[in-house]
Amino acid sequence: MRTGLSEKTSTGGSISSSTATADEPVQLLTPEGVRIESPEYDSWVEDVAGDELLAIYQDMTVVRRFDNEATALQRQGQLGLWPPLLGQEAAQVGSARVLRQDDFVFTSYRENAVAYVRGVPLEDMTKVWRGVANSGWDPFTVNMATPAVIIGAQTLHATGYAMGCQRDGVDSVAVAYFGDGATSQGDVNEAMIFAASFKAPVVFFCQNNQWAISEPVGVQAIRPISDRAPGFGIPSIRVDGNDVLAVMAATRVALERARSGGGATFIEAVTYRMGPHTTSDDPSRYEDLGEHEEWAAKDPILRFERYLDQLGLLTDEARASVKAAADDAAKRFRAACIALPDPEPLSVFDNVYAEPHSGLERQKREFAAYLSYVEGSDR
Amino acid sequence: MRTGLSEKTSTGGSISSSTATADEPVQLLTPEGVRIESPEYDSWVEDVAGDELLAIYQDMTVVRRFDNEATALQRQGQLGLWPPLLGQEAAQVGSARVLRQDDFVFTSYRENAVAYVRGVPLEDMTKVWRGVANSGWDPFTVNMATPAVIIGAQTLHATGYAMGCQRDGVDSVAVAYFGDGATSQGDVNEAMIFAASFKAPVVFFCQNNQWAISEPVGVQAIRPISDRAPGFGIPSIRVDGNDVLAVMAATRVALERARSGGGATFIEAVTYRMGPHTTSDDPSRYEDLGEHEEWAAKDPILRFERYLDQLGLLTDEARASVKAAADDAAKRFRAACIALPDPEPLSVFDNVYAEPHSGLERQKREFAAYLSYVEGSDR
Amino acid sequence: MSELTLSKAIGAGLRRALADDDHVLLMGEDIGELGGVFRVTDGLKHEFGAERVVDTPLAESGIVGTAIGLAFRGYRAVCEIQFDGFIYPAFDQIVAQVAKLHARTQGAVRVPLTLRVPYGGAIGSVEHHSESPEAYFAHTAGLRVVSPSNPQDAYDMIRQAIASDDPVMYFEPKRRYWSKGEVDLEHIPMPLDKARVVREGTDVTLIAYGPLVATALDAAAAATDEGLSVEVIDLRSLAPIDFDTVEDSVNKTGRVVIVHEAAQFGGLGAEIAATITDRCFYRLEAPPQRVTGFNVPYPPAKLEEHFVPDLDRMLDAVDRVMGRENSLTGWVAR
Amino acid sequence: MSELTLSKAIGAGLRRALADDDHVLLMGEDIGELGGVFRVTDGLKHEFGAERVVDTPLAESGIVGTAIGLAFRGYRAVCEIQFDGFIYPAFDQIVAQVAKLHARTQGAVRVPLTLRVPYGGAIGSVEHHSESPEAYFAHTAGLRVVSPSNPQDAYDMIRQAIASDDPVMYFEPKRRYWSKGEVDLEHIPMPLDKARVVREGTDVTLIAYGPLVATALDAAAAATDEGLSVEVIDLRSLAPIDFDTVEDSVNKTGRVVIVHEAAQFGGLGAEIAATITDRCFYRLEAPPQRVTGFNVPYPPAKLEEHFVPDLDRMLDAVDRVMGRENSLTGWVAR
Ligand SMILES: Cc1ncc(C[n+]2csc(CCOP(=O)(O)OP(=O)(O)O)c2C)c(N)n1
Ligand SMILES: Cc1ncc(C[n+]2csc(CCOP(=O)(O)OP(=O)(O)O)c2C)c(N)n1
Ligand SMILES: [Mg+2]
Ligand SMILES: [Mg+2]
Repeated sequence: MRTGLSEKTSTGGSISSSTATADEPVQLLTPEGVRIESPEYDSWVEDVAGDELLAIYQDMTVVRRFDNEATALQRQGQLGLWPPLLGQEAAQVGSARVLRQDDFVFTSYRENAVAYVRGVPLEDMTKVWRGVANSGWDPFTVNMATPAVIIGAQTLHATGYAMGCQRDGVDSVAVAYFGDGATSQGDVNEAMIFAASFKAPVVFFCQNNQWAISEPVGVQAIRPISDRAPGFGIPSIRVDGNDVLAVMAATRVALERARSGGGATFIEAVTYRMGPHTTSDDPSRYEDLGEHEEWAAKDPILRFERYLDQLGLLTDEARASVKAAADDAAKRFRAACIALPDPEPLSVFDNVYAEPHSGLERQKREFAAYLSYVEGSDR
Repeated sequence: MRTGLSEKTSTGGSISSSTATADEPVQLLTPEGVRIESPEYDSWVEDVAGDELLAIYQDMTVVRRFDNEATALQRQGQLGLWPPLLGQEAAQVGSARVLRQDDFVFTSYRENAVAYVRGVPLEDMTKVWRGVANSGWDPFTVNMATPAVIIGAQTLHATGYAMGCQRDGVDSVAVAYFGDGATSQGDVNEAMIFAASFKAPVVFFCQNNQWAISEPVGVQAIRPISDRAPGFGIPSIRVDGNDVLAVMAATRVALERARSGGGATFIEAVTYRMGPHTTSDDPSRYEDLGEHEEWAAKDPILRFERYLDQLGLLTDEARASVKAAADDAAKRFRAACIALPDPEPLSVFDNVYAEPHSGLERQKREFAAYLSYVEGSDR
Repeated sequence: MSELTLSKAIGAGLRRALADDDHVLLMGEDIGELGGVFRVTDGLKHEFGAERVVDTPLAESGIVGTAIGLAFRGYRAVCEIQFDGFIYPAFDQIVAQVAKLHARTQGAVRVPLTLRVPYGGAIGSVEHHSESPEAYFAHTAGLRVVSPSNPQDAYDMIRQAIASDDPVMYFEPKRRYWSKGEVDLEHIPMPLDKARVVREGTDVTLIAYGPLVATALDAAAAATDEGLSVEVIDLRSLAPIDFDTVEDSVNKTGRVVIVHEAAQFGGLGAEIAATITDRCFYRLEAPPQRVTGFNVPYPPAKLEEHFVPDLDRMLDAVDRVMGRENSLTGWVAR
Repeated sequence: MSELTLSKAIGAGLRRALADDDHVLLMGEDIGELGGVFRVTDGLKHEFGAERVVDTPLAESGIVGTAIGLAFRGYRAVCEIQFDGFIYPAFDQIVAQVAKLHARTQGAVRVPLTLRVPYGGAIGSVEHHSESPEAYFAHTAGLRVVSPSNPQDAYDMIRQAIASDDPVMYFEPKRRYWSKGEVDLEHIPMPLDKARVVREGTDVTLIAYGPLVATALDAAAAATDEGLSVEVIDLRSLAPIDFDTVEDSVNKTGRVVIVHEAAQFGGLGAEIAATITDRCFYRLEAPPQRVTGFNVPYPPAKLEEHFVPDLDRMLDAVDRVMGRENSLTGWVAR
């Protein structure tokens, strides 16, 4: 059929002469661990070397070890459920490590590597899944909100927080983590609209792990997810989410823009969910094994190991100490998780309101009376 | 600051070599009524000539006359409220006239010219505003749903209807009309996502009349609204909404794509709300008079008149008959509107459910008893 | 003291809150230049600037969601929902986030949001502009729900709502926006969660809130012609409800009529009747009667006079609890 | 007759509806290849194709909104909301559109939608996965709300819900998905809006629905040890409620206990207690008692045993209405 030339399948105003190739994710490390030059992004990670590289490697290794341990604890009945982040270590560790302590992070439930980098004790991440609390930590101790289970809701919270930073005249940045599935929620789109209109210093970090439970990303988007933000007036970057260096570079570009008054940036980190959606999921019902294998070859840690090897950084001692750190973290985590105390029955009434609430106090009194009654009675 | 070349402020994959200029709305008629050549769009309106042109002129004239009459009726207390469409006649008449009877339209409250073209009796459009009914007509008699007052909600209905057309194997198209403000609602974005994923035959027709009540479009969007759809995988056209020929051409491009299995198209008709948001609004509180005057010079009917003049079509008889038609329509409308019967008290219980409802029947009985009681009693 | 309309009293309370605490900000559609469709925020943008009186994009979920983020940053956002019927797009953020964040984080996060919702009918408007959705929020643990009925309370309660560290749904009886009253801008208000006996009586307790308090007072006045002494309670707080005040009254009268505009089925009247029955069972002389909107969508303007409880329907219910001739016993020609 | 779990019975009902009417289609997240997170739609995509068992983008408002458009085109969409706590993003489309379209258009438009909502707690899950939001919808005029408690009703009621020309919220007691029962796939079911007396008794009427019917039956059985005869009513329909059946029972027993998982304040128990008090006032021996979830957000799994009404709390309420020793009178050491 005839279509008008002035019809748009692009949002125009491109700063790139080669938008056609822009769908190729930014990559600094090949799956083989070969560092490729990037005139545009190299400068953003030129300081990342030596011990820093080993620290990144250790973070990713510890997190994977912890993640597997949590899965094991679930199998053993110590956790009700667990959402593994297997395969997404680079996207999460890379982006989280370049944040400042005074930045504030709003995530979904799978961002446990982000929480680790922010300093959340590992066992705290499992409180929710063990059923001892509705969320695991005090957001203000680590400047990271506890996970939003309602898909997409946190993107608006991040945008609002960023609006607060603007009003306070600080250059702190709010970062919203969410998945590919989340991009279909109205809230995520409204967040981009508010962020654009108010030029809010927020980074939208989308981990496109190719799946929303059993639905492939194609159900949510027929074009790269990174294509959406520009139409709202928010520049976007599509980055190889299994390339920790590229993720760090892209995140720094976004943070720098936000701090310097340039507003929001949308990052699509292209990665893969190597595990099940949660421990109660069964990917064999919907996942293509070939695809799984392809992505296994792009493993973010393996890739980084190869890179460190080539740099000669991965000495036996280095390997050993990283392994020791991971084993130790997992061991301490397991013990601490199992030791998490159960909440007191009457705590069910706590913190529903910040101020006294007549209706609730009466209900609490009656339940307290009931508890002592059933203890006392011989029914 | 440094930015990466592969960073995207465009969604790429443009079919246009000159996306930078694509923000210029498609125009076939200058404000002076001069027809300008357009290799891309001329063919879409080559059949529009002679009587057809006069019919378009008459539609726009009748609608404006009716719209003014409705405003007058509101001032006279015959209507509780009225949302004038003054200035948007070309966008509405042009797009509606190229639809097929078997297409289905979902609109907001201001699309009364669309309703007129669909064949809705003028007085029916005022039932809601006169308070005699919660909506004015049977959608299936004209294949147009009654207006959605909840901003944006109807865009999802249109998308769902289009999904139904796909299943029925027909080439009917669903058309969603909405405003610039509506584009901020999650629903409108979800509608684009569903339409893209299911390649639904729907046309998103956005009338950007520059205002959402008192908020300029800049509060909703910092880039042309037509820039958004491509990121979702939906081609868009930005058209001069005060140029009835351009609107017809653009709408035909979209309809043709939908009918031939090409899926959705997003049209941004750039126009201006020349009247108040509603009769209870006071634009003097927020509107810039200079801007208003600029747009007055771009009036859609004036422009078309000039064009017809140049074609020598606007003979005195033609003018006279159009004026007569408008006066007659207005006269009959006024009489019919004032004659709209008030609903019966007990009808408040009608059609809440399609099937008998025990709870409601009891309440209805009691209220009936109450009504006869108060009639009978001397309280 | 100065005489103000209810809407101006809210505006005065907002101005005071903005002046007293620079972490208070207003968000909503058309609240800036326009001053809101009801002019409640008239002039506030010019006085406090666009950073504190924020015209937002047209998205209620976005308004509430970003207000939550601002709360994380220590701000107290007052969100205006333009009309009752437009609050539903924000329902998820309100019910799943605003209401639960404090409990979810074991008290670490406070969400001192205030949501202003013009509500109720009898203003001759179209669909979605006359609803009474308060029961949805009163049933939602974690929220406080209040509704003033007069200018003084409107002024006091909006300030208390904003000052509260809990999220407060502040329902504005839009039909009473233009009713005037003396407002003391300096006095110490009564607690936000306490009800007020606005007229003393001994025969029947008539419980109302928001827009129907005025109607209830008229009904009580009219009842005196029939030799009836009706006590009228203005609940003010809908969640929690001050049942101690209600209980005292019912223990005195033994008869109860509850009125609200929302549909009866599952409305607040049910909770009030059920709790009164539980607490005053042996004192009740008749079953509590509810005079409410019908279980139907809000009707077109020409029918709303029948839908919205009026003086006559309230008196008919009073007759029912008094065991007098009423619409259900039928009318006996004199 | 064949023995099925409650979830399989729903699946059988869906299969039957898809087979009988080609305008029926299913929409939801993960209902296709995966068969839903609870496998209720297991196999249906392969049997009926992706056009009729539709995996949708992750947006509840989008699911319900497009389902409405499909209704305009004559389709009967059955939307699965993955968990109770995820229905709120669709609240606007449900309350402002689904519920009101038929009345808005004076009957011209029918919205024969069915919304399947797995609800309720006691499954050891995390926040947002154990809620009971039924009262929100029961209070919304234009919707029908039902909840089955056993496989046979699950099968019959899902078919009736889909066949109904009214929108029906079909709340699935997810905690009972795995409970088995004989299901007759061919019999003529009782009307969708009728309640059922599932156990006859003379001393107390115990009213339950959905997930707590089984618990109520256990409580009734246990009560016999104390020489009490408890009648148990399974409401099945929550809007409308079959108060005639309830009234008959209460006129017999004079005592009522109502149980549900949702928070007590403004919950359905309030409507039930209020209406019973109105209709059976002179027959009531004690105020109706409600045993419900507390007025708090659903607690973490380790606390849910206290939150979700159990047999002991039900029996304690039975003791209260019987005037026996109970938790409020306190325990007297023997
Ligand atoms: C509003 C809402 N709807 C549905 C769900 C159920 N749900 C939980 S996770 C999930 C998929 C999310 O996919 P994605 O956003 O890609 O994140 P990922 O799990 O891949 O990290 C769904 C549908 C939910 N939590 N919230
Ligand atoms: C969900 C919702 N929020 C708010 C409103 C109140 N409202 C009615 S019209 C309007 C502005 C709409 O602007 P736009 O979409 O541009 O349409 P226009 O009036 O310009 O035709 C607003 C905010 C509404 N009707 N629905
Ligand atoms: Mg994903
Ligand atoms: Mg507009």
